[in-house]
Amino acid sequence: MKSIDDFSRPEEYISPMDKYFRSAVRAWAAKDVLPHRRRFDEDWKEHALIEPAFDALMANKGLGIQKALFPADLGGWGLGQSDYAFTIACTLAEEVGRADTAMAVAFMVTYWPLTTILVEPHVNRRLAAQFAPMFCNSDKAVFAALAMTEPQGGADIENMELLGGKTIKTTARLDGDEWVINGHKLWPTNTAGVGQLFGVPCTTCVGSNDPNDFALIFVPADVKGVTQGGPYEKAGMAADKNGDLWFEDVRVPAWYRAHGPGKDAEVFKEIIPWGLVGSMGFLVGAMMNLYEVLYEFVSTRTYGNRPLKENDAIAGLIGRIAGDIEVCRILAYEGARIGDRRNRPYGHPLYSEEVLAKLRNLKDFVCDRAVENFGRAMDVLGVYGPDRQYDIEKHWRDIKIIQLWMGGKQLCQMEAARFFYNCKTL
Amino acid sequence: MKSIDDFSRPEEYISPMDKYFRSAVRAWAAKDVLPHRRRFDEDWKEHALIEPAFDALMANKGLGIQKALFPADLGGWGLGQSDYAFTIACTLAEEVGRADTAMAVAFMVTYWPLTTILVEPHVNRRLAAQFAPMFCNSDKAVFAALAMTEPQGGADIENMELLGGKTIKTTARLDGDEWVINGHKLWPTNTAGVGQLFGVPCTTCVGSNDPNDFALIFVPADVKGVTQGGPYEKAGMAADKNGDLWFEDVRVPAWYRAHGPGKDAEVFKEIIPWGLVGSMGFLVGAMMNLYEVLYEFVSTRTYGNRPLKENDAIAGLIGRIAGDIEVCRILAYEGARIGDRRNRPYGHPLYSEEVLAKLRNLKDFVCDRAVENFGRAMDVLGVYGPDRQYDIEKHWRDIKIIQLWMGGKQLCQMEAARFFYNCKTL
Amino acid sequence: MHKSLDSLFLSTREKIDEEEQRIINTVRQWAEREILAKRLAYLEHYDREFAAKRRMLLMDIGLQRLALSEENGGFGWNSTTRAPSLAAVLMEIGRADAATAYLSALQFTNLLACGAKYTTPVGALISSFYSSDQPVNPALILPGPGTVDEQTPLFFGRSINVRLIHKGDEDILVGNNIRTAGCGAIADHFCVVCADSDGKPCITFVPADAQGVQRGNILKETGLNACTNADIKFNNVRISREAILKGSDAVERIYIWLNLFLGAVSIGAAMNFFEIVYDWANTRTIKGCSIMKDNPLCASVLAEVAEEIAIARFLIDDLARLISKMTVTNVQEMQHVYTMSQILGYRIQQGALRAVNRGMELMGSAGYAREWHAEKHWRDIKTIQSYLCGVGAEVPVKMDTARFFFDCKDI
Amino acid sequence: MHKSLDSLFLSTREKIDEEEQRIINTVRQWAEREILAKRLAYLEHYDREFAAKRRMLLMDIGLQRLALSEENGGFGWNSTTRAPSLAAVLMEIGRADAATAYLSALQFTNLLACGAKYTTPVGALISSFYSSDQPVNPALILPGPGTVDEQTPLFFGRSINVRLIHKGDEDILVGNNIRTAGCGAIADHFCVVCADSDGKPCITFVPADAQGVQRGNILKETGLNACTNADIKFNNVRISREAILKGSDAVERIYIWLNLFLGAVSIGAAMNFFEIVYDWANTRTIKGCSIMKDNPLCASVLAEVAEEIAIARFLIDDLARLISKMTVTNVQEMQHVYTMSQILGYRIQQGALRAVNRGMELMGSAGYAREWHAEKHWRDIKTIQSYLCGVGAEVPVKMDTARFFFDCKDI
Repeated sequence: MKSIDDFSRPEEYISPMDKYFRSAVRAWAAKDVLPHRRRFDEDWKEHALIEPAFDALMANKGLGIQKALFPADLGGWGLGQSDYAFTIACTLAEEVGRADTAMAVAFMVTYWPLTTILVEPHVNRRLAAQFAPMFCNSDKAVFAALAMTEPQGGADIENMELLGGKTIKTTARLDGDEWVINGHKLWPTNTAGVGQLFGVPCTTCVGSNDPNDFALIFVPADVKGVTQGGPYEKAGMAADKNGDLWFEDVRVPAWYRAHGPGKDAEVFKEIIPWGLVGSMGFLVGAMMNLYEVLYEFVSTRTYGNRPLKENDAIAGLIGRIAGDIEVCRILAYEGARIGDRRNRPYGHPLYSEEVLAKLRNLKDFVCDRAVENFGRAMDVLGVYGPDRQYDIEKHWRDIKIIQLWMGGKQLCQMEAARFFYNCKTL
Repeated sequence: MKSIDDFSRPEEYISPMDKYFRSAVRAWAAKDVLPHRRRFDEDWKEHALIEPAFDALMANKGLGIQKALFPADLGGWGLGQSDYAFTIACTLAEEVGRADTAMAVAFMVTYWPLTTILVEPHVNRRLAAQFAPMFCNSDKAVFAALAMTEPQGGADIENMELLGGKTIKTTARLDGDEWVINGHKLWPTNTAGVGQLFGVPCTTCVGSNDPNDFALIFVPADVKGVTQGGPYEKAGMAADKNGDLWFEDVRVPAWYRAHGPGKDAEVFKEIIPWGLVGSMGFLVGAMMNLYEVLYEFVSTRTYGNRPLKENDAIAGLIGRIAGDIEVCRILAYEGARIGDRRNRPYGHPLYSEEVLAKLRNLKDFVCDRAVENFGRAMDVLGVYGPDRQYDIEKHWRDIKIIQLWMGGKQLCQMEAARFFYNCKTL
Repeated sequence: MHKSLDSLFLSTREKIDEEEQRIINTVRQWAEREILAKRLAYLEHYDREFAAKRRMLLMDIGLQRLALSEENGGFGWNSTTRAPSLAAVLMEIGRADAATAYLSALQFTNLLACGAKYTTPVGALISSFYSSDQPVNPALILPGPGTVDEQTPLFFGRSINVRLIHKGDEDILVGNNIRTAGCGAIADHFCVVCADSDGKPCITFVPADAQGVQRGNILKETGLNACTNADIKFNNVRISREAILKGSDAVERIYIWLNLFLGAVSIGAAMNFFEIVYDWANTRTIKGCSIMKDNPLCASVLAEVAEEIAIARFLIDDLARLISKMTVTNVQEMQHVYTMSQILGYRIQQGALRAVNRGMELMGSAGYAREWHAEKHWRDIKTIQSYLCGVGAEVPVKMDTARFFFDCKDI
Repeated sequence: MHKSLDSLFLSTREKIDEEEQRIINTVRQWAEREILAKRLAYLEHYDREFAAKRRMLLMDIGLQRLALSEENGGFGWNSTTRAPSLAAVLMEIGRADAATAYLSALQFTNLLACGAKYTTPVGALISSFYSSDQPVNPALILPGPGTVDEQTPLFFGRSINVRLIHKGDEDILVGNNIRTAGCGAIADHFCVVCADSDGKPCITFVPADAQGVQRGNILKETGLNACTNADIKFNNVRISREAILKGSDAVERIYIWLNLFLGAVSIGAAMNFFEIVYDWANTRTIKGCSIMKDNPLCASVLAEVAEEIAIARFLIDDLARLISKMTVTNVQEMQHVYTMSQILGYRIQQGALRAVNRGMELMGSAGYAREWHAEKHWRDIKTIQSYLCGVGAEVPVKMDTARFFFDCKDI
């Protein structure tokens, strides 16, 4: 083993662009994140340290990565048209996640609502052209958000397979050539003041589970009637701001709806695979950083006056941690490939039960390994485990959040079980 | 999910021949194994039921698969020259393992010593030609064995990285143009009377860890001085016969040595990846069969008067089992691909620390999942769990053996740790 | 192994008096002299060979009468306060042979759970079973999996597949393809959890030679091979009144005692496994030189074996303590002890199995060679665990637990 | 939550007398009235707000004098027989706030482990610390990781990084960048495991204002935020004879009591987490309709939360029982209790953490929002677990275990 890059990946899947993205992001992390990371937690409200790091990653004066999904002729990089879109997303998630999973989620959630209108085969040119300048021409990081969770049902809204959107309380009413939106959303990443564009899942008929009544509508943050609350304080993930979001008689043009009846429900299901592959990438990235820290610690600190790693029992334990990272990385890229296979002969549509269930399963699995391994790594550090200076406790707090989001562990388990056992009533 | 074939594999790696091998072996299993499998345990000594099943799989009157590795011009199928040799091995291991992991090991161990002389880039044409008739022209299953383990040190002999063969007590002395071999081996698969050809790791200088003193010599079973003891009784794996093997002044031609000083040690390290990938294939195959049995049970038996699989908690539990099978299958084929990548730009030699450590890690991981999941599946069956008629308890006994062989769990952990943490003294 | 297990595994149990200790010691001597010292001789067909040893234990030492009341000619270990001592006895037998211990555990369960007041008709009936001068084989039929398209009465979600039907003046027992928790083929009588005409769980005792009791073919099972099993059909078996035990907590009691007793049996087996692995680790070398136990990785696995057993022993002492304090009348308390017994029983089985599973890892082929006897303990404990769980792995116990702690109504 | 925790989690502890129970109840009232009822008000800077509440507990209720001998003006809970009651008190405090409980646990450890005979000079010294009419903050320095290229004396493999050097007539304490198990920045005195001139482990007590004690910068740590930590330098600190405790089992005693007391603190925190998740599961719906607790999958997770806590409570009762029976003089027995305390302590921490980890899964974002207080328990317990383990995760405990059970010599 020479470096974190020696953890296995399915080499045959990797995009030729991979190494350029990877080295650019890694250089950014070394310069703009790692020197400040230990002070991020206290910066959760102000983002005084965090915001410049985002700018350097996302905006034109930095790497400019926020325009990646937009078509080239609209000023983007055209990744939405790439056969490797998922695989590259996984790489980016991994590299940014290695530095800070909260930055990774904030950055990638910006893509999240946009995948529904920018990724083949669902490109909505008119909306793409409308929003391209906002992301492609900015010297500041620009954030988008997908406003899913509502107060009453937690992550039930993600359980589209079973509930078909019938618990959604946020309404969209067509008034002439405008949608009028009313509702209250909780917890979206990139709210609490930072969000500039929202993808809003809503219903045109409260209580209906007819997919035609589900609407996904884009709402710029500066439209009248949109209110963002202050950021919540959390156990970790300071770079990811979450808050309440209210829509009061918010009006947007009718064509701000992603695709229309039926199709919106389909593309909404398709965002889930992106979120799951991204989550796995974040976790693998964090674990790669764990490996770096742990390697140093077990090589320089001792038990029985010998390096920790030279004690066979500790070696067995940390070997299992590294081995799990290897396993999780293989699985994350295999998951990404399942996404990228959607257009190939042996692929399945992103909204298919097959893809959703398999990715839920993989994400659940990788989450469990990450939670377990960060916990154990803290224990290896012992009395130094809780110390911010060793960087592991931060990841430990952060990655637990990844396990809990997107409907959490139980929803993953249910979707996987439904698929594998053809359950009818779960 | 439609069938066991819907568990994911890295589709891009799969040989075009895969589906033919798979369907042929699956048909064989349905006809020649599954109807008799529940009586195999009591057949451990006689092999009255088991032997015909082997013949149907391996010999010319059946599928003839025992000649697969030999070059086509010597009457074989030339798989030793295939770019997909590991991947196909994994498929075969999976399909035979689904029926009976003991048959799978007995059948594949026949290839095991032969890989050292039949697989590119290490083909020994003279030995290949010598042994080809034995395997390619037979109407009976013909078994080979690799005689590693010795009484004193257990699986220490497999720990080549650390010990370099210095614990080997079986000696080879060159006398004119013949090797004279003396020693006592324990436990090789395909002994206890069934083995017809043995690959024998031995030393030309007792106590040396110089790779030049390590010799791998082929010994036909009918040579004078070779004695096979009776079969051991085991917790499971009745189709895999193991026994003592004695060599008393056994003489074979000098060219029966695989390759010569230095090279023998190298090719001996190369057998380990085959064993590890095969082991993973066996486990995945057994778990696929577990899934079939479990699917039927949870669909037809009830808790709370509803099918087990419709109880959310049980669904979560069996969903995790199926999800683990999915994970393990991906890993097994990724492991196979690591083997097949040896000849490609981003591949590593089979004897490299990288390949050995990564495959040890994956095998260890898959073993743990298999042991865990078979245990849990038995518990799902509850009072029917220990019943041979439900087929899971047999696999449960069998697959534990896979965890214990080839140096067992601890050796896997040590090799992985050495690699990932660059340990010096483990 | 040159140390005594007692000096290694501390017990927190109290209240074992001298007489009790004497019996425990006697059983230990039997185990060591009759079984452990001669184990290799039993390798083939140990089930048959052990029958004579079991007779010695039950008849000569008198263990069949241990849990009988003194009025019935027994030793009088028939009260909840005997829980710790009875568990200790079973641990000693389990150390020698889990199948022999399993049979005794079933005897004790029948007596303690159903015959606590031996002056009741049921108590008298059960007592009469065990007053025989021949070894008696009990079998137990617990709730378990149901079958799709067939609604059965339930015991907390588990299907009760045997029905007790009240017809005119008669009670008759009906059930098809009924799976016993071992011993179906050799049982002299059955303790059957069944449902009465109202669908309420109750318990019935049925002699194996009663008219209408039919046994199916002998089953091949993973372990406890001496407890040969077969499915049972109850073809309108007439049941006398005194063979029926009703009451809201009758089945709970069965599980409470079963968790204690089978926990003791599995721990006993695991203890002997500990001795085996102790000897192994003291004589084998790894890496060409060092003794296995002095390699830190192997030592950590050994530690886990010891730790799992030590914890299981603490937990069984806790369970015995809870039971020994249990009053008979308080239904609320009964639910509490029932839930805890399920939690503890589950953990104890898991711990015992895990100890063996991990220890086997160190033994390589000796772990699965029959010769070393390690694999027998592994199969026996797994079989006990499976019988005890009934169906659905840990889920039924989890549902019991959630129901108690969170007042769930619909699970 | 409308039920009492005591009615759900059975205790097997014995020998808590009325006076002890009265104090336990007083602490419980303090916890409920002063902390739990007002928790939302403390959300910001709870560490500062809690200081006043802690003063009330230590001074008004008098807990700082609880483990002081009666001769020293204390309540006299200074003997091994008080182990169960002391643990019960810490559980109550831990339920309110783990950091407050942690500080008390350190006080109790100092007194019970090192001052059992309070007539000794060391006992008198420690007693004098806690006779203050101000809350006293103790800190503890345990063996832990060493540094490559530096050979240190060892306590069973763990490096002792502080040296007690005998020079002429003086004993001086030397150590650099010493990590305390919490409270380094706020400690009034340190209990230091150090090595004497022969390299033998011993214990020293050092007032924080002693000459040569230097504190480093304040550390940011995961949890126990009120126990502000900093590294310490002992720059040739003069130590008086009566501040040194030697003897082969001195350090073992520290661990024995620490395992008990910190186990109690973590269980207390987990108990409050149980209450939080209980309320959550009773009010949230899933799948658009059913109450969370009535979904079997959620119920099984809830069951696991309850089960882990229940088991941890059994185990801590077992540990308290072992300690309360411990005699002072028997070295062999001390090794035994030491090993068991490590095994049990490790399991208890694991169980408490697992309960919280799993319960959080059901709470979604409420699991990690500070507002719900669930995540605070998670961070606090993890921090306690890390402090207690010292270095190398479970390996040092596993080595202790293997050494005891298998007589390993070289690990």
